Amino acid sequence: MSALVAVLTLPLVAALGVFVVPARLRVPMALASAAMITGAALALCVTVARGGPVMLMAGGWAPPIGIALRADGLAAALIIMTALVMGAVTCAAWFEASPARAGPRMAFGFWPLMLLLWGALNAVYLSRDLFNLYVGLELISLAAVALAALSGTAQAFAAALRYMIFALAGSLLYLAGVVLAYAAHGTLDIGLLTARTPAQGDALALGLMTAGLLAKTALFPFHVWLPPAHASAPAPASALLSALVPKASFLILMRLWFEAMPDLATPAALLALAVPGAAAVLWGGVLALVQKRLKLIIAYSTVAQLGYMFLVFPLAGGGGAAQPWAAGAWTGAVFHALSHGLAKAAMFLAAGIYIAAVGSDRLGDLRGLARALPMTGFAFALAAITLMGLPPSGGFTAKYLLMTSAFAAGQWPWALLLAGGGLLAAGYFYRPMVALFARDARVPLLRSIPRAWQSVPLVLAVLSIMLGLLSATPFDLLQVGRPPPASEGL
Amino acid sequence: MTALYSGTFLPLGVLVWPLLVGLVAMVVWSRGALWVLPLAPVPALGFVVAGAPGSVVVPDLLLGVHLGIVPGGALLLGMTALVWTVAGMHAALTLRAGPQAAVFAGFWCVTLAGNLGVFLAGDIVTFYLAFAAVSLAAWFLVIHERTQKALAAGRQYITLAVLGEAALLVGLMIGAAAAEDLHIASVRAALVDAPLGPLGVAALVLGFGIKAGMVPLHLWLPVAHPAAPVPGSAVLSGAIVNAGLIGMMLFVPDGTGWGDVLVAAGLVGGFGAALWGLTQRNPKAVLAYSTISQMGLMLMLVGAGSAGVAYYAFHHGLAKAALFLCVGVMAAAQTPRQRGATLGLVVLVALSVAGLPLTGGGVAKLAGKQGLPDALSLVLTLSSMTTTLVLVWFVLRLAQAPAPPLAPSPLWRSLFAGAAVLGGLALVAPWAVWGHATGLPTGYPAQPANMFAGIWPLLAGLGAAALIPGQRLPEYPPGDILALLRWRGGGWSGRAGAARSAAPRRHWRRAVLRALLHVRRLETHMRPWPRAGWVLIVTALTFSGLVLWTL
Amino acid sequence: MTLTYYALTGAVLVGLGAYGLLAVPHLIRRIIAFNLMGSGLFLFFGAAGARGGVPDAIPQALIITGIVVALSASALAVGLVVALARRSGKAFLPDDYPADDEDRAP
Amino acid sequence: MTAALPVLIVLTSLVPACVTFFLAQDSHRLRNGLNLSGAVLKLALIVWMLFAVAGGASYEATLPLAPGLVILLRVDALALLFISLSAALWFATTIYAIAYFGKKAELSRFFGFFSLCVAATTGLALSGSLISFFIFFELLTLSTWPLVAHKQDKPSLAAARAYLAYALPGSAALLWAIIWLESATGPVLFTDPPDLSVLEPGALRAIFALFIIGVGVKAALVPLHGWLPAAMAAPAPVSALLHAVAVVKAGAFGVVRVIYDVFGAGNVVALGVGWPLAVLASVTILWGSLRALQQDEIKKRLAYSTVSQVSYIILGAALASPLAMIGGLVHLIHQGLMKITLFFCAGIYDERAGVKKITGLNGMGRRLPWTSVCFSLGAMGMIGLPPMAGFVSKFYLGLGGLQAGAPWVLGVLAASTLLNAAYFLPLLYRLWVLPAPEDAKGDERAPGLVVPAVVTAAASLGVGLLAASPISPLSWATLIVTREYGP
Repeated sequence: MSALVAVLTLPLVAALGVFVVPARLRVPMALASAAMITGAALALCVTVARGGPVMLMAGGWAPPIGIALRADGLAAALIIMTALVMGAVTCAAWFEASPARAGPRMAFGFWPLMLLLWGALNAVYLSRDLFNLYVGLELISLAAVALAALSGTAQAFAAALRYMIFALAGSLLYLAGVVLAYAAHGTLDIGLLTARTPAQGDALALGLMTAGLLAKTALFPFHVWLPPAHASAPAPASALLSALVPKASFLILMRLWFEAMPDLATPAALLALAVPGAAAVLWGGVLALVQKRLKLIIAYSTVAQLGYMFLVFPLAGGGGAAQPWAAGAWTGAVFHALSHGLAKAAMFLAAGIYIAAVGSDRLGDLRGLARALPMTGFAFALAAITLMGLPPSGGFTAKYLLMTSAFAAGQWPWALLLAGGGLLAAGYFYRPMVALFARDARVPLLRSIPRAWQSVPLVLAVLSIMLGLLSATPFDLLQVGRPPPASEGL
Repeated sequence: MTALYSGTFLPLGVLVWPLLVGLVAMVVWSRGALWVLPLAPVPALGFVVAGAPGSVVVPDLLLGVHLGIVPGGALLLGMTALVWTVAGMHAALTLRAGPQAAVFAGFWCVTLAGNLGVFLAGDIVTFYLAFAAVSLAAWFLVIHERTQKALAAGRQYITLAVLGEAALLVGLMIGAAAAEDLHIASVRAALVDAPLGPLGVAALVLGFGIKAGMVPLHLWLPVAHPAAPVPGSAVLSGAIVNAGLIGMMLFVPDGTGWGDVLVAAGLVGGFGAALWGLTQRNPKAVLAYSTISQMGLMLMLVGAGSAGVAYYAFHHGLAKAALFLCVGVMAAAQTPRQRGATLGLVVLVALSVAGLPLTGGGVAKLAGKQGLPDALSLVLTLSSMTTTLVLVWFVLRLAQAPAPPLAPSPLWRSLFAGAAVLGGLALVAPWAVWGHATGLPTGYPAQPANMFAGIWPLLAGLGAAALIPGQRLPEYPPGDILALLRWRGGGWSGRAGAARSAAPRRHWRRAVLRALLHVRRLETHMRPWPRAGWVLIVTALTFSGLVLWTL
Repeated sequence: MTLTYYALTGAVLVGLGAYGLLAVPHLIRRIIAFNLMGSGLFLFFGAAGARGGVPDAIPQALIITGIVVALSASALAVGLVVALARRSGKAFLPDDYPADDEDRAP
Repeated sequence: MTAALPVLIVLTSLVPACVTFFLAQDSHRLRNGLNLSGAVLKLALIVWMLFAVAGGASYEATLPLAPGLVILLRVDALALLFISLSAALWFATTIYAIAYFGKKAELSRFFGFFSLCVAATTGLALSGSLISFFIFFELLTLSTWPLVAHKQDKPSLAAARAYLAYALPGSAALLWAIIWLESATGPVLFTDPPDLSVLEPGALRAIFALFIIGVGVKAALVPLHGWLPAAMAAPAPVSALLHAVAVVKAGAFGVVRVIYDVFGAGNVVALGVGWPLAVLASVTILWGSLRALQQDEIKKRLAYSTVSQVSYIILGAALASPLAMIGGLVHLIHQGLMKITLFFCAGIYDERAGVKKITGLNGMGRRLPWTSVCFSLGAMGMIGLPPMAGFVSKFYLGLGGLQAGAPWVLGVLAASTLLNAAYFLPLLYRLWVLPAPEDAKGDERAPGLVVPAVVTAAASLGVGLLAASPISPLSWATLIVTREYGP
C-alpha cells in the first residue's frame, strides 16, 4: 500500500525538488530519489508477488465517485522494469548530462522531465480509471516531447513538434472515446466498465480510444514521428522514449481490450489490430536495414519491435492444452515489452557512449570502436541478441511463448512472422556489429569513457538476458491478477 | 577385460617382426636401411619350417584378429618368405642407399607383412588389412626409381589397386552381413546363398583378379614390372600376385558358376598373354606377360577346383622370382663367362617353368592336373607350348640385352648366388614336398605317360620358336588394353575450383539495394502530418465499424 | 434542450478543430485548432455528463483537469514552435522531410 | 553430486571463458593456464563419468526458465560419447592454438569465445530437452561467429557473414520445428519421447524436414553446406574447432538426437522420412568429395572432405539399423580425430612452411616428416584404409546398410572411398614422392603445433587398431545402441 503510494508520489515530489534545489545538488538528489523510487518499486513487486494485487481507493472513495489504483502483476512488472531503466538512465545521464558537455538545457531540463515521466508512467501503470489514464498519457507525452527537444537543434524541435502533434491528436481521440464511454455508462472505472450493460456507443468509443492509443504507441503507419524524435534526442532521453513511453499506451490498449471491453473483441477487430503490427515488424525492419546512423537503426528497430506486442490480440488464449502454462501469448507479449524495454535502453545508452566518444553515430565513424570500448560493444551485442529473440534471452522466452500459442491457436502465419522478424533483426543489427568489430586504425576518442559509464548499458543488457535465463519469477509475477480473457482468449 | 591374446604368439610375431624391421629401417637406421631387408622374412621362414604351428586370437585388435595358417597357405607362405629373403639381399646389394632407400625399405617391409598376412589371416578384417597393405604399399616398390615411366606406371598401379580395395570391401561386407560373422570360412559359406551373394562374389573376383593379374584386369602388371627395380618386380611377380590367388582360393565358393568364369578368364590369360608377350622387347615386360599367363593357368585351376594350385603356385613363385632376379644379375654381369652362366641358369629355370618333366615345374604341372577334367588337363599340357615360346623369346631378349659398360662389379657373384638359390629351389623343392603336398607316390612323375605329356608340348614349343623370325615380330608398348583406353589421371593435380563469376549475384544485390531505397523514399511520403491525420481518423472509424458490424 | 445545443456546439467545435488540425500547416494555427477540438470535447462532455437535467459533479471535475492539462500542453507546444521559429526561421514543419536530413548527425 | 556434475562439466569451460574475456591482452601465462586447467579438469570429470555411466549411473540437473521451459542437463551414454570427443580435442586444440598464436593481439577475445564455444557444445551434448538443446545450439552459433571473423580482414568477415546467413535461418527453422512439435505435445524431454500420435503424418514429416534443415545447416548437408568452405578464411585452430570439435559435430549430433530421441527410429521409418535423409546424406557424401577433388587449396579440400565425411554420421543415423547407427556414432569420434589431425597439419604447413596450395606440398615429407606422417595417417583414415579409424566406421556403415535392406549404401561407400583416394592420394604423392622445389623452406621446430597433431594422429590410428577393445569408441557406441536404442 505505502509502496504503491511511494512509486506514485516520490517521482513527482522529486521532480519538483530538482527544480528548486541549487544546481550542484541536482544530480545527487536525482540519484538519491531514483534509488528510493527503485526501492519502493521493488517493495511493491514483492508485496504483489506475495500477497496478490494491491488495491487503493484514493481518499477512501470507491468508484465511480473515487479513483481506484490497482497494482496487479502486469503493473508491478512494468513498474520494476521502468525503475531499472530509469535507474540506469540516471547513472548514464550523470556522466553525460553535465552542463559542460550537454549544455545548460540538457543539464537543467533533463532531471525534472525524467522524474515527471517516471511518475506519469507509474500512474498509468497503476490507475484503473480511463480519465486518469488520459491525464497520465498527457503528462507522459508532455515530458516525452520536452525530452525529445532537449538537444535543442532545429531538427530536434521539428521532430519534437511532429511528435507533439501526433501525441495531441492521439490524446484527443482517446479523450473523445472516454467522453463517449462516460456518456454511455456514467463511469470510467475499468472494473465497473467490465460489468457494464453494453451500449450503442461503445464501439465508437473503443474505436476512438484505440486509434488514439495506436498513434501514441507509434504503431505502423503512425510510426513516422518516432525515428526522427528518438534519433534527435540526447541518448539518455532516447533511451526513455524508446524503452518506456510506447509501453504505457500499449498497456492502456491491453487494459481496454482485455479488461474494460473484452466483449467487443471480434475476430475482425483483433485482426485489424494485429495486421498493422505485422506490417510494423516488416516495415521497421526493412527501414532499419537502410539507415546509415546507429540511432536511426535502433529507432526503426523499436518501430519493428512494437509490432510484435500487437500479436497478443489474435493469439491470446491460444495456450494449447499441451502446454504447462496458460495465457502464453499474453505473458509472451508482456515479456516482450519487458525485455525490449531493457535491451532498447541498453542500446541507446551504448549509442550515447559512442557519440560521446567519436562525436557521431554514423556507422562509418564507428568502425573499430569495439576494441576501444569493448564493454560497450559487448553490451550492444547482448542487447541485439535479446532483440533478435535468440536464447537464452527474455526476447527468446517471449518469442517462444508467442510462437507456441500461434501454433496452438492454429494461426501459424504469425509464427512465421515472428521467425522472419528475428532474421530481419539479425540483418539490421549485423551492420553496426560489423562496423564496430572491423579492424581499423584505432580512432582517437574525443574523451575517455569511464568504465563505470560503460558498465551501465552492460548491466541493462545482462538484465535483459537474465530475464530469459531466470524467467520463472517474472512469469509467476505476471500471473498475479491476470484478466480472465488473457487465458481464455478474446 | 579378456586376456590380451590366446593361442601361440608365433603367427603374430611373423607379422609384427617385419613391421618392426621396417620401422628401424625407415626411422632409426636409414643409412643401413637396405641391409635389414633380408632379415624381415626370417621368422616367417622359421615358422614354415616348424610346420606353421598354432594359431592366435587377439580379441582387442581391430575387430578381433584371428591368425593361423590358411588351407594351402603353408607352401605359399614358405615360398613368399624365400622370395622376399633373396630379393631383399638383391635389393641390399644393388640399390643405392640414401633417404629414398629408407622409404623403399620401410614400405618393402610393410608390403612383406601384408603379403605374409594374407596367408595367415583367419578373419576378413585382418585379411583385408593385409591385402590393403600388400597392394598399396607395393606402390612404393613400383615408383622407387621416380622416373617419368615409373611414376606413370605407379599411377596406373595405385588406381587399379584402390579400385580393387573398394571392390573387395564391398564383397567382404556383403559376405559378413550374410554370415553375421567375420571368419573367412563362414563368409565363404554364406556367400553361396546370400541375397546379394552374386554381387559380393563378383566384387571379390574383381578385387582379387586385379591383384592376380587376371585378364582383363591385368593392366597394371606389364607396366609396373619393367618400371620397378629388379627386386621389386621379383617380389611383385613371385610373391605379391599370389595374394590375389589365395584370395580366390579362400573366398570364391564352389558351385556358384564363378569357377567357370575363372576358368574362362584363365584360359584367355594363359594363352593370350603368353602370345602377346612375344610383342614385347623389354625382357621384364616379356616376363610380366609370362606371369600373367601362368596366373591365368592357376586361376583356371582354382576355378576347376584342382587340388594342386598351391603347389603349382609354390613352384611358379620361386621360378619367376629367380628369372626376374636374373635380369638384374645379367645387368651386373661383366665378362662373357658371367653372362653365359647367367643365361644358363635362366634356361634351366625357364625349362622348369615350361614344365620339363622331372623338374619342379614338371611335377607342379602334374600336381595341378589332379582333380581336373581331362579337357582342362590337356589344356594345361598344351600351355607348355606357349610358355616355352614366350620364355624362349625372353631368353633371346635377355641375351641381346646390351652389355653394361665394363666396370669390375664385385656384386655379380653374390647376386648370381641369390638367383641360383631360388632357381635351384624352384627345380628341386617341389620334389621335397611332393608327397606331403599331393599324396601321390614318388614315382608318379616318372611314369612314361606323364613324361611324354610333359615333353612333347615343350619340343613343339621349341620348334615353333625356331620358326619364329625374331626381328619381324610386331612391337607394342606394354600394357596392351591400356594403350587403347588411355586413362587420364583426374584430380592428381588439384584443378582450380569452378570459378563462378560473381557478376550476376552482385547485380542481384544491387537490385535489392535499389528496392530498399525505394522503401525509404516511401517512408518520407508517409511522414507529412495531414496524411497521417487522415489515416488516424480512418483508423478510428474502421475499428468502430469493425466492432459494430462484426459484433 | 439546452444540453442538446451544448452537445451540438461541441460537435461543431470538434469538427472545426479537426479540419484545422488537418488542413492548416502553420503550427500556431494547429495548436489553436487543437484547443478548439479540446474545448469542443469538454463542452460535449459536460452536456453528456448532465443527463436527465441533473448536473453531474464528476464530469465537471474531469473537465477542469482536462483544461489544465490542455493548457500546459498548448504552453509547451507554443514554446516549441517559438524555439523552432527562432532556429529555422519558419513556423512550419518541414513536412517533406528530406531523406538525407536523417543522416546528419546531431 | 549427481546434479552438480553436469553443471560442473559445463562450467569447466564456461568459467574460463567468462574470466578470459576480462583478462588483459598480455597476461598470456594466466590465460593459457586457465584454459588448459579447465580442459584438464573437464577431461578428468568425463573419464570419471565414463566409468560411472558404463556402470549404469546417470546424472541430471534442471534449471526451469518458465513453466515448461526447462534447461535440462543430463548425462547419458550418447552425450558422453560426444563430450568426451569434444573435451579431448578441446584440450589438444588449446595447446595447438596457444602455440599457433604465440603472442598475437586479441587473444583474450579469441580464447574467451573459444572456451565459450566448447561450453556451448558441452551443454548441447548434455541437454536433455529440446529447448535446452536449442538454447545451446544458438549459443554455439553466436560464440562461433567471432572466431570465424577473428582475423577481421575482408575474407574473414565475409566468411563470418556467410556463416550467420546460413546459421540463423537454420536455427529459425529449428525453432519453428521445435515449437510446432511442442505446441502439440508439450515440452519434449529426450528421456521420454513425445506422443506423436496427436499430429497427423503430414505435419510430422514437415516437422522432421524442418528439424533436418535446422541441424543440417550446421552438419553442412548439401545444399546447406556453403558456409563451411567459406569459413576456411579463419585461422587453423578455428577450422579444427569448426570441423572436428564443435560446430559440424553439433549438427550431426543433432540429427542423431532428432531421429532417436525425438521421433524414435521406429517412427522415422514408419513416416518414411528415413530413406530420403539417407539419400540426401549419400548425395552429400558424393558431392562433397567431388567438390573436394576440384579444390587446389589444402584447407578448402579438407573442408569439402568434411562436408562429405560428416554425412557418414547422418547416413548411419538415417539408416536406423543397429549396425549402421554404431557406424555413424563411432564415426562421430573417428572423423573428429582424423579431421582435426588433418587441420592441425594444414595449419603447420601454413605456419611453418607458408604452404597453402596443394602444389606447395611437393617434397614436404622430407622437410616436415612428423607433420607429413600425421597428415598421411589422417588421409588414409579418411580413405578408410585399415587399420585406420575410418575403416571401422565405414565397415559398420556398410554392414548396417545391408542390415537395413539398403544395399545401395555399399555403392555410395565404395564410390566415396575411390573419391577420397582420388583427392587424398595426390597429396601424399606430392608429400613423399615429388621432389621439393629448390626454394622450398620450412621446419617443424614448434612442438606446440606438432605434438597435438602427433597425438591425434596416433589416437586415430589407435582407435582403429584397438577397435574391438572394451575401451574403444566402437565398444562405447555399441553400448549406446544396445543399451539405449536397442530393440
